Amino acid sequence: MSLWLGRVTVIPKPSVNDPQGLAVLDGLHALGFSEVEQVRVGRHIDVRLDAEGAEEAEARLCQMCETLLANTLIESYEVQVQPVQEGAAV
Amino acid sequence: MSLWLGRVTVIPKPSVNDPQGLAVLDGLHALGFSEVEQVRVGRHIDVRLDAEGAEEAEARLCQMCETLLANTLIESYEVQVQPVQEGAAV
Amino acid sequence: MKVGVVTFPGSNGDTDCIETLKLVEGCEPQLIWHKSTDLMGADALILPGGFAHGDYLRPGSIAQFSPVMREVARFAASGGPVLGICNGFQVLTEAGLLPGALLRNQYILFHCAWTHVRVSSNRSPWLEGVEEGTVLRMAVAHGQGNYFADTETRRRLVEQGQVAFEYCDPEGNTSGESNHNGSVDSIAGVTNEAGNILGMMPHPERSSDPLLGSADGRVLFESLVRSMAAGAVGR
Amino acid sequence: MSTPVTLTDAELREVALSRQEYDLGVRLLGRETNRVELGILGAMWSEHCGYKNSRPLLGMFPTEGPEVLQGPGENAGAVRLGGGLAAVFKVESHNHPSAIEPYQGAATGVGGIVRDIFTMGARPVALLNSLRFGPPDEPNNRRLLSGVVRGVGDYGNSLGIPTVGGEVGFSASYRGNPLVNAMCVGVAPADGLVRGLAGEPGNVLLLVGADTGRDGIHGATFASVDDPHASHKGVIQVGNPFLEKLLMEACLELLGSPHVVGMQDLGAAGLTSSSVECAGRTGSGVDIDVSRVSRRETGMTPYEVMLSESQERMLLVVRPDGVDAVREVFEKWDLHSDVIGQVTADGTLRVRDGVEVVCELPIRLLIEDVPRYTREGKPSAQLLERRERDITPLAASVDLPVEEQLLRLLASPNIGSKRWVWEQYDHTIGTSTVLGPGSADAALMRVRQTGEGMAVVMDCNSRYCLLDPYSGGMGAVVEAVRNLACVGAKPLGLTNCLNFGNPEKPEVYWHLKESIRGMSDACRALGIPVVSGNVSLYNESEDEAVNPTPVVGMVGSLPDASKSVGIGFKEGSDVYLLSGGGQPTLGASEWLAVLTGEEAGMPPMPDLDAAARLHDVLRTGIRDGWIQSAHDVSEGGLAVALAECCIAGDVGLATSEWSTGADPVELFGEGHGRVVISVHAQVSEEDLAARIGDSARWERLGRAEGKHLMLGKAAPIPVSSLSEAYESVLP
Ligand SMILES: Nc1ncnc2c1ncn2[C@@H]1O[C@H](COP(=O)(O)OP(=O)(O)O)[C@@H](O)[C@H]1O
Ligand SMILES: [Mg+2]
Repeated sequence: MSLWLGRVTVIPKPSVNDPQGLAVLDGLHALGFSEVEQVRVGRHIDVRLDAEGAEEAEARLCQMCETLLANTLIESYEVQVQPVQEGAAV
Repeated sequence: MSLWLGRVTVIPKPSVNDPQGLAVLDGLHALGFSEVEQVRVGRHIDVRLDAEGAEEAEARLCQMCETLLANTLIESYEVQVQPVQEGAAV
Repeated sequence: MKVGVVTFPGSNGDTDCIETLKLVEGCEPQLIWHKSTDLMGADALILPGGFAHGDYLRPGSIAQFSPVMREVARFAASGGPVLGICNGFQVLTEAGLLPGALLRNQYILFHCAWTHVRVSSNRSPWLEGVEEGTVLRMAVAHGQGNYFADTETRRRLVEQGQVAFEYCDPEGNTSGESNHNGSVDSIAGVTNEAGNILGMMPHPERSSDPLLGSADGRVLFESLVRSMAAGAVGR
Repeated sequence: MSTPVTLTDAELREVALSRQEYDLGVRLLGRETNRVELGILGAMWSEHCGYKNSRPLLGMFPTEGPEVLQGPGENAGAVRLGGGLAAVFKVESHNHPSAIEPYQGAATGVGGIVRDIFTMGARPVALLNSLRFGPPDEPNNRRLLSGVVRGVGDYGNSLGIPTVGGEVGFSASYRGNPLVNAMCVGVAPADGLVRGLAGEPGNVLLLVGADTGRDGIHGATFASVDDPHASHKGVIQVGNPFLEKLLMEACLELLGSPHVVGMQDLGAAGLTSSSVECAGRTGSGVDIDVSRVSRRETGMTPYEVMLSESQERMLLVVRPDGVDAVREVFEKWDLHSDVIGQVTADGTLRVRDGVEVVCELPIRLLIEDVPRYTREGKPSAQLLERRERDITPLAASVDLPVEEQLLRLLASPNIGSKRWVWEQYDHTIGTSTVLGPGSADAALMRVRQTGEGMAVVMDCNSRYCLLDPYSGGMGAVVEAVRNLACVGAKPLGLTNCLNFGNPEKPEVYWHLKESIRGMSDACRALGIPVVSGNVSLYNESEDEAVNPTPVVGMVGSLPDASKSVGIGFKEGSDVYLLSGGGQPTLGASEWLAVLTGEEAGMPPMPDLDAAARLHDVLRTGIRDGWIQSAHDVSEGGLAVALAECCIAGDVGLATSEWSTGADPVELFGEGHGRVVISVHAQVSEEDLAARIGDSARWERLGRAEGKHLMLGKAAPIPVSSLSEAYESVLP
């Protein structure tokens, strides 16, 4: 068993409207970032977990997304896994 | 000018209290994901913007983080940039 | 008739439901702890408003796995009447007991105000005998009440009479202005196919006393008592 | 214990002690302190915990009365309601944290004041807030405003406590140093109040709630120096309202438990001040082992653990044989608790880290021996010039039609609608809000157990206090009482938050002292006890003090919550102006500030006897039902008051016999003794004269009808235009 860091990204699906994204877009425009075309706001979740290997860690993270971390009706998710160096803080 | 996708990750700094992370950790444990040690919850923001090149895009995104997207007193951010294929949706 | 009101950690409308139900003839309200798997003989259930588990991650996302929810699902499957108010509605959609999802309000901010809703379909024990088209004045207070469902689901909802409430003006007309949180098709409340599960963002329990601004919300509880008395609800 | 050290000025400054203060501490202690002791001494002797500058002045307040159940000195004050209940309330500031991080600063401010209330064994039933910012047209002030409002809202909303009232004001003096004062009101059984007591030696200290992190270390000291940005070093506190909700429910579930001796929340200076206060109140000592405190982070020192201001923590003092039973209740709510020490008999704060003793200080050194300063106060020549200035020529320079003047005032930041703010606050949760924000001069709650009405309000006109702190302090009290009277309630008790600049400056000290004197005199004359409060000094930016802002919070009652009125005119009723003492003036008025840009002249002086009689008329008329609405004339004068009554009632005002000219003093002057009422049409003028007697002067203004406000001879203004201007200010 070793320690892994799962980096989970959850983003609203394209067909779902994203009020926060629109608000941030307006905010950026108001601040003069006129080059911005579109913004979508989702969640990022860092999960430190024990697993036998990267594959197992990834599989478990996907289960976590399906059950809790994402609402797959309206959101899609991506999972990345990396090993944690002993003693490193998240 | 061409179109870029900035993928911005905003995460509470290590010593900052993260109530969301604590609640999600408890939730995962209750669901039987006992291998999880720590969770930190942040935001993920996808920004589509026009820029001369990847470097310019990245520099602008960092400015956006400093002014609006992140609260640098309590959060740290990471920025990744990738080119957008014509016609692709975010 | 026993009405069980579930307390999740972070629920804050549970007491309001209990106090309001005490005023409705024929109702005997009782609290049910979220860790309980015993519904204590309840004839109907209410999932109240609040911020279960802080609403962290997504509203209702963690509460859907509370031990009591398995019993709620079983109770609902046998036809028992279930009402989800505000956060309770969010829990029901997260648990998949009602269609759709509740997104952040269109203008992002938490919004507490008096609104009007129109009864679009009364196909529910909670609305039995309430004439369709009736306009009710009700309190709303939420940050994530922006109802979303895809086009196909919405078509089905309308066809099957599952849209219980729509935001409207005092005359009963829907418009962008009366749709304060940006819900699709101004939807303020929906039922499951059978009609026994109702989820709504407005607060009938806060709209049941004229001294506090409106007594219109009482019709839900009175309808429930009527339909239970008539034996119209299976268990 | 580690060996003594000789300290540099910088090290002393970090704990906000002067060299003299440190020397005094060493003399009293009979030895030098170690680092841990130094931090603890600095925190307890800070202005924030020790009230070095303010305590002598606070002695002016009357604090006793037949209805007082708990005066100052506990976590909150309490007064008697009907039916064996008590109203428990206090106000608290979170100005400095909000300047740094508006959302979290405001949120944790609400968290702190709510803990003060449930610590007393009261269920919180209402929140209010008093906010001040720089001009709203500057982006930074808007950022602060929107962050603070979201923070106040999210935290209170999550807890399920309605936020029902408060005030929002703007002035350039708050640029860089906004004021965020939160007030909480709870209801408890009158004979079941809980206190922060340590009790018998051997009692166990139980720390409950959040794990301890490095948050807000030096918070207490950082609130006691004048540059928050420069002095702030600790980690920003992030609030967890969910955890607080669990703590609140668990603590309230423990009410009446024979095992619980005392409860104390952890606020400024964390574990240090909470344990020292508990011990101090019963003359005991405490022995704490910091190694037993659950941490959020590794490597924390005893110093950090003792001074951390991590939120959502409570200290319980429990009888030794009841610890398991008490912990069981917390476990039900999924709350973690640690036994961290015990009460001792020796009057000492002893801190250990495992076996090593790292601090040993007498409790009395930390509480009673705090240095006290009495200073000389003096207004500046410039201020005196400003208030003695003849404003008549200035007023005469305003050359706009009356309608235009009124619309400008309605659309100005201090007067305009705050709907955008209070719609972010859940004000209907709790099914007890009879009169919520925007509908009345005070918020009115129905006490669930008895049906009694409990009215609550916060008030302060800081421009008045700037130009004349004595009458300004009085005015804040009188206006709060008048607001209560306008819903039909009589006052029971007062809490306050004294927001001032650096008291070491003579003018600031003068403001502080004179404001307190004015408040005290008004409280004595009107029979209102001061039962709790908070002091926030060193509110400055760029060396400029904020306007003196002694915010008054007041709680009142009326026997039947349903016999109350709001401000909105009732269609078809007759509208009268009631006057009880004091002349309206344009000095220090909103009209002068908005239309000429000048804040000058002498503010109005209250006539306390006349005010008391006027308030009696209001309460009687509302109770008996012939007064159908009431609204006091304050900022913006009579014209603004009338406009607000029209907007709230959605009806116009037709004036026939009222033939005012365009005299700005009459229309826009401010004073302390006027109220606009609408009276049931069946009550004739003779009848009204008989009911009022010589308790107040009255004048009929017209009838509430139609869709226009007619201000005497001025052109009629559509109520819709008034509304539009009024709602145009925020966001
Ligand atoms: N302006 C004031 N008027 C009356 N009492 C005050 C005032 N300021 C503080 N107090 C009282 O002094 C005590 C200590 O206040 P404070 O340090 O704010 O308490 P806490 O530890 O709850 O933050 C409280 O009992 C409070 O009511
Ligand atoms: Mg306290």
